[in-house]
Amino acid sequence: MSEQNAIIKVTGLSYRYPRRGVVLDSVDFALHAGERVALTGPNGAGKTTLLHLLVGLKKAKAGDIWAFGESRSEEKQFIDVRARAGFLFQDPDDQLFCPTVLEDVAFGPLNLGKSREEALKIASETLASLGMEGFEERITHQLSGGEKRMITLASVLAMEPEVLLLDEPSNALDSDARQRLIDTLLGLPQAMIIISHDPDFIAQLATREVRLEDAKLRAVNLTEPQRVTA
Amino acid sequence: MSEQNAIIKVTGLSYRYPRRGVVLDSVDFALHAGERVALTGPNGAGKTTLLHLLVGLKKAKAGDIWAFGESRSEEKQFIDVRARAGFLFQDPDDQLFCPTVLEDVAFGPLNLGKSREEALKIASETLASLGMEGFEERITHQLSGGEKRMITLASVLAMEPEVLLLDEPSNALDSDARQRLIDTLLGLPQAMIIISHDPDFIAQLATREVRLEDAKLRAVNLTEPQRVTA
Amino acid sequence: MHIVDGALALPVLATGAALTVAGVAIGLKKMDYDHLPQVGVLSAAFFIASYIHLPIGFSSVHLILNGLIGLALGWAAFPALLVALFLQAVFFGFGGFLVLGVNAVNIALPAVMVYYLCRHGISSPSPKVAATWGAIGGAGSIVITTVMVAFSLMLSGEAFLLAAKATFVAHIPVMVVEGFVTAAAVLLIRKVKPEFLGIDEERAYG
Amino acid sequence: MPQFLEHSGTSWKGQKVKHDQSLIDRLDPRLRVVLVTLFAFATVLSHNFIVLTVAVIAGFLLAILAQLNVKRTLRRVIAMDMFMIFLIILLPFTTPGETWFTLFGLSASKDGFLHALMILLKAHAVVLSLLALVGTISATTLGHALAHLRVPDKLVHLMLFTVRYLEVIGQEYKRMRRAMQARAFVLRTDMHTWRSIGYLIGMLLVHSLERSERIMDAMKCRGYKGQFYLFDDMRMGREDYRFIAIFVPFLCILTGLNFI
Ligand SMILES: Nc1ncnc2c1ncn2[C@@H]1O[C@H](COP(=O)(O)OP(=O)(O)OP(=O)(O)O)[C@@H](O)[C@H]1O
Ligand SMILES: Nc1ncnc2c1ncn2[C@@H]1O[C@H](COP(=O)(O)OP(=O)(O)OP(=O)(O)O)[C@@H](O)[C@H]1O
Ligand SMILES: [Mg+2]
Ligand SMILES: [Mg+2]
Repeated sequence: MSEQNAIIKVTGLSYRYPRRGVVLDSVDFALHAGERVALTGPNGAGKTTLLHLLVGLKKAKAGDIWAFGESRSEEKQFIDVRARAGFLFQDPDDQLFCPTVLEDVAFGPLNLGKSREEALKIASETLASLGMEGFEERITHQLSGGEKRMITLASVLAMEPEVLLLDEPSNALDSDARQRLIDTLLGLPQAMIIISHDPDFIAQLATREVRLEDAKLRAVNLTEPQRVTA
Repeated sequence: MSEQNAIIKVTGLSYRYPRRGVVLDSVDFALHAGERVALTGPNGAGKTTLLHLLVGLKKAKAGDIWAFGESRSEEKQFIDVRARAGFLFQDPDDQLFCPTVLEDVAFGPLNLGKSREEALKIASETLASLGMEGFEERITHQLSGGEKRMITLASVLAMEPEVLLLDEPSNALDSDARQRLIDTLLGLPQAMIIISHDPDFIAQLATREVRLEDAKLRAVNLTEPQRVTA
Repeated sequence: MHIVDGALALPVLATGAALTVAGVAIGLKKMDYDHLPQVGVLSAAFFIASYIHLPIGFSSVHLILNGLIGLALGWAAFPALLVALFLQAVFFGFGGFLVLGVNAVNIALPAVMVYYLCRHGISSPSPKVAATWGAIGGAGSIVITTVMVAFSLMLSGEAFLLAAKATFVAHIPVMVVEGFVTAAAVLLIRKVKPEFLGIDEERAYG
Repeated sequence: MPQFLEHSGTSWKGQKVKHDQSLIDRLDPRLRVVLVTLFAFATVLSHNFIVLTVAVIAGFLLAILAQLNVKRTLRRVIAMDMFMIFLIILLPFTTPGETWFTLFGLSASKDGFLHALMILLKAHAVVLSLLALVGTISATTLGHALAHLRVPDKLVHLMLFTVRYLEVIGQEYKRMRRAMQARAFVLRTDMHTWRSIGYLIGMLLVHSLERSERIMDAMKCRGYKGQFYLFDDMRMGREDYRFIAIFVPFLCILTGLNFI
């Protein structure tokens, strides 16, 4: 049933919160190799919730999820999805919990069964590739907002994910940090889903836009030519 | 020594964090009636810190603060400042602490010595004036980002402050909520200081811009004509 | 670790209550109003920690963390832990009501002892030494707590002797886990926010 | 405690235990605290099976009167039973006395069995009455009731802060836990797990502490001067006196039964 070249594909996905009611109503979506899909929609539409469902952090009430060529429905099956999809959280503070930058970036590789030496090596290399060398021993908690964002991105990339799920990556960044983030993302080969409220950010990055509103997901026509940059 | 018509005025204000070092180095600043001053600067420059100093939530290492015609240096003197200045925090989650919206908005008036009936009446009226009627009984922490922002604004306005200090009020808002916020702020008579990383937001609101960088505060020349709207 | 109502003899209950009242009185005296948020956070953390389960082989244990709380609070651990235990008893039926005094002293007294024993060690300039003292504090507080629980039972009747011994044996894995977890937490906090553990900044940074 | 009970506490926000509105809710919170304390004393200090049986029945009645949510209450009572099951099973075999039956060559005494039964009755009577009378008060109201009952002001404020931060910490914990999961973290029995959980707890404390400081700041900005305001008054009403008129004589009878 799964499309041949879709990395992630969902059909009929629904979710409701106890008191809030339905936030996702039978949503269909597919992410293909090389795409950078912008996921937009008003506050509280359920964008973050959708990403959480994709990696099994919340359990869908109905619908099917295929990821990396297999159907996924149980916690066990999602462990593999999480190892292969890099999830950048909306709030970097939630994501950083090791004392130093290096340890935090090495946390993912360690969970994937790498030895300590290997994990630290991967971590240093990833930091270097993002132009963040010299931050290894910095205390995560004392970084500025922009630096935190870059470090969480490094810690996601260190797991060598096959796809990226980015939840409002440009929030609270100043203009320099924002541009650095855009350049980095444009240089990455992975397919990605990007949630954002920033039209210019989306215009520079996305190859395609979908909008979540009233619990329904629909495609947006990108009329402006500059939106397709890749 | 204090200027006649400055509502808030600081001279030689300095601050340092234990491990971070100096964030404010002998800063001078004055806010006059009717002004909407944009406070900009890179992440971690010390913008939030500056606002905290103005209302005495942190104690300046050096420098003088005048507010509402009096010199302020001790905790006792700042209690009055906080009652007359409305402070909107960077993170609305920090600011909403009552279970329901109505209770939260009524919290300030209660502290100002209003009776329960009066406080609840003021709260309902303020909510209505912001177009948020019907939210009275909603649970605060289940609101979406945009709704939280508007409620925190209501809870600040319910205290009928003489000046507003707004820390990144447009963060994480969708475009509708952002426009509603701009319209609301443009309609308010109070003088205000607005921290923001959003150039367009500043352009629509501010009458003047100051930039904090490398611990120094300097005025920015607003060349574009549309920046002066008031 | 919580003992339920009805198991202990009256003198044990009375002694526990008296010790707790004394401990809480000292704790309240050493704690000023500005300190309340910090103490409240740790009290809440203790509450939450008892819901964190870690696997041990085929079974699982939940964290207690009284060592860490003692290291951060000293005598203020008494009121903090009493409040957490009270809330658990009243709203979740965890532990009993009249044994609250005994339960509180069993958990809070080791916390205070660990504070005096390890406070110096965890502020050592060497992270290894600090971690070791953290581990001693974490494991040690559980050892003392378990011994005290065993004693409370034994003093209430000969028949509890076996149960008391069994309690001790059953908690050996908890001691190991708490040791490691507390050591890691201490390492993190002294890097990130040393003032939280009352560690002098200059010392922690050499 | 068994795994299935996990997390019921991390999402607790200081609201009263979920239940339908009942007669008990209309009683003065101070009265409820006092009565439950007296009841606990009467129960725990008794060694009489008739008294204890009546007490357990009274506990059940109170739970019904308070319209406690059955499933939730059952889960809590079972959780308590898990705590003492060990004690109860061992008692018959460790108490000396006439042999009642033997199991795997161990002899169980009747005295021990009776002792175990007594503990069971006492624990259940107290926990049921506690959940019914006090567990149905919201934590903030309970704090105020305790303040009226002369519990030191600092301790009451501490309790109110604790309740407020329970929510902050519980949410922060869940978010960070989820972020760890998203990076392929699975709980195992090894050093890596323990170190990571230690870091998690350390960071949780630091985050929560800083957030608590910011909340405090926000409260100060809105004129908070160290006093919590409550939207409820405590006054003894006619229903309270009626309840006293039934409950206090009942306690007297319960105590009296010990001596016949
Ligand atoms: N744990 C929860 N319980 C109840 N409602 C919730 C919970 N978490 C989220 N919600 C609600 O579900 C809706 C969707 O939330 P979600 O975080 O997915 O929105 P979002 O699209 O990411 O919004 P934003 O742009 O503000 O980040 C919101 O209305 C929110 O209030
Ligand atoms: N409690 C603290 N201890 C040590 N350093 C701190 C503390 N609070 C803030 N800092 C540091 O002080 C600097 C200024 O912080 P502040 O929050 O004022 O920045 P900001 O200009 O508001 O930045 P942003 O645009 O990211 O909100 C930052 O580098 C920050 O890391
Ligand atoms: Mg979101
Ligand atoms: Mg800021």
